[in-house]
Amino acid sequence: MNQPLRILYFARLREALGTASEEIALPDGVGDVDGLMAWLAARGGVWQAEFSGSRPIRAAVNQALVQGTARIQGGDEVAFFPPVTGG
Amino acid sequence: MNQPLRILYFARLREALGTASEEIALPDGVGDVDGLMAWLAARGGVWQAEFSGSRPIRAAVNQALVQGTARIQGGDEVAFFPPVTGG
Amino acid sequence: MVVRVQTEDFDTGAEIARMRLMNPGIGAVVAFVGQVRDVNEGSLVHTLTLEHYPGMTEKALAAIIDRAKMRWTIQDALIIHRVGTLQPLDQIVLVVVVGSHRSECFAACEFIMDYLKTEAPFWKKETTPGGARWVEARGSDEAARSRWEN
Amino acid sequence: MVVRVQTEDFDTGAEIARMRLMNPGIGAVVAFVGQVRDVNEGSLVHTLTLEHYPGMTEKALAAIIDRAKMRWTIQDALIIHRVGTLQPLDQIVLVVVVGSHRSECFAACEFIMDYLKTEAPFWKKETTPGGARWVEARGSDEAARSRWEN
Repeated sequence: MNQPLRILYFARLREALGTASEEIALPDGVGDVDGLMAWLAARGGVWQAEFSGSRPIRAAVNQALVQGTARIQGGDEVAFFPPVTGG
Repeated sequence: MNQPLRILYFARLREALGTASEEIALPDGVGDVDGLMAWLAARGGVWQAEFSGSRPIRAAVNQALVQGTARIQGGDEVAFFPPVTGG
Repeated sequence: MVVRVQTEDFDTGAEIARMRLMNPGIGAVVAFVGQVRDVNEGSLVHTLTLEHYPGMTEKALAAIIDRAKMRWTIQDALIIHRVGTLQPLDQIVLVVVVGSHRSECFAACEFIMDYLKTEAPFWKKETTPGGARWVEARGSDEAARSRWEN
Repeated sequence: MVVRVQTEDFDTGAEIARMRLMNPGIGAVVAFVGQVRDVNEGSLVHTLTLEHYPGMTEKALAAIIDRAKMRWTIQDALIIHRVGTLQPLDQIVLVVVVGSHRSECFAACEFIMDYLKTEAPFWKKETTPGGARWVEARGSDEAARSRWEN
């Protein structure tokens, strides 16, 4: 089961990262959303700025809002975005 | 100031009394809504049935909802009606 | 503020649009529409006839809006209420409240309806297969209004 | 239940009429319309662009209606939300709730808006004379939603 992880970025986060989506292999040792955020922050630069916890970020796994402790695995669609502002 | 009292009846009450409105001289000794209702009940028959207190009645003086203790005088417009059911 | 009591139908979409476009600084519009049900208390309804107290009814509706405006931060409000003989699925009443804060608009619109139901002089008579009957006031409407008296 | 996310405008009057006429046994319709303000946080607004998360947004809106239906006795609910670039006074969102009890319709409609504002993935970016800026989430929306968690 080496399916890739699909990661989506929205709104201000998408603009800051310059990326709307990417597909990666599930990194070794990453089992939940918090782990993936730490792994993304380790890329440094804007990734560090956005994912180090200083700015509020929401996460969804397979299109459902989740907490940082939510498990992730290959094949999942994980999305990161700022707090929502619809309506 | 011998202006007449104008009395209006609405809805079920109008139908029961067979009267939509009347003008009368302010009866001797009648100074408030409760007094007028007692005077109307004393007419007997349907008047007694409607104004003796067994059925709920609301009153307005000069187009404002009032309690039975509201004062009335010649020239006033007094209305009696069942609890309202609009909307 | 607009208060209208009329026999003619009204255009809900046009009234809502007019209220919001007249107030370009606000973001929230809450509307209530009441319609004639096809069945009431177990009986088919053929017609519903609404009677009112000309003069007092309009004053009562304006006073209810005034009270809502004193209590909540809203921009404007409208009430249109029909009288005369209606059919099932006809519109009876429209209340529209516009403002900057949706929670205040929701509260004011519900407040207006609760007071309209218990203080505005309208009376309903319906015809059913069993004949004509005056609609009785409901204790639940009185209870809804009394919630606001704190 | 109807949930639509679309770039086109919507006809509020027609949507309200369809919801009430499809439900002849109900008497109450509560609607919320959100519009683009001409001024937001002190700046003139030239345009407002709404982004969403296709797929998740629709699911989130449907889940919010499901939750409202479990909590209140309502007959049906509709949400239409626009995305793309809007102008001041454009309609953004429409929520319509129909039911037999107006207090339940008011509560359900407000509940849907409070959850939509805090859980449905939409994001607003506005252009003003000072440039483009992402609209920040407001604590008041979070507070409005948390009222329902009792």
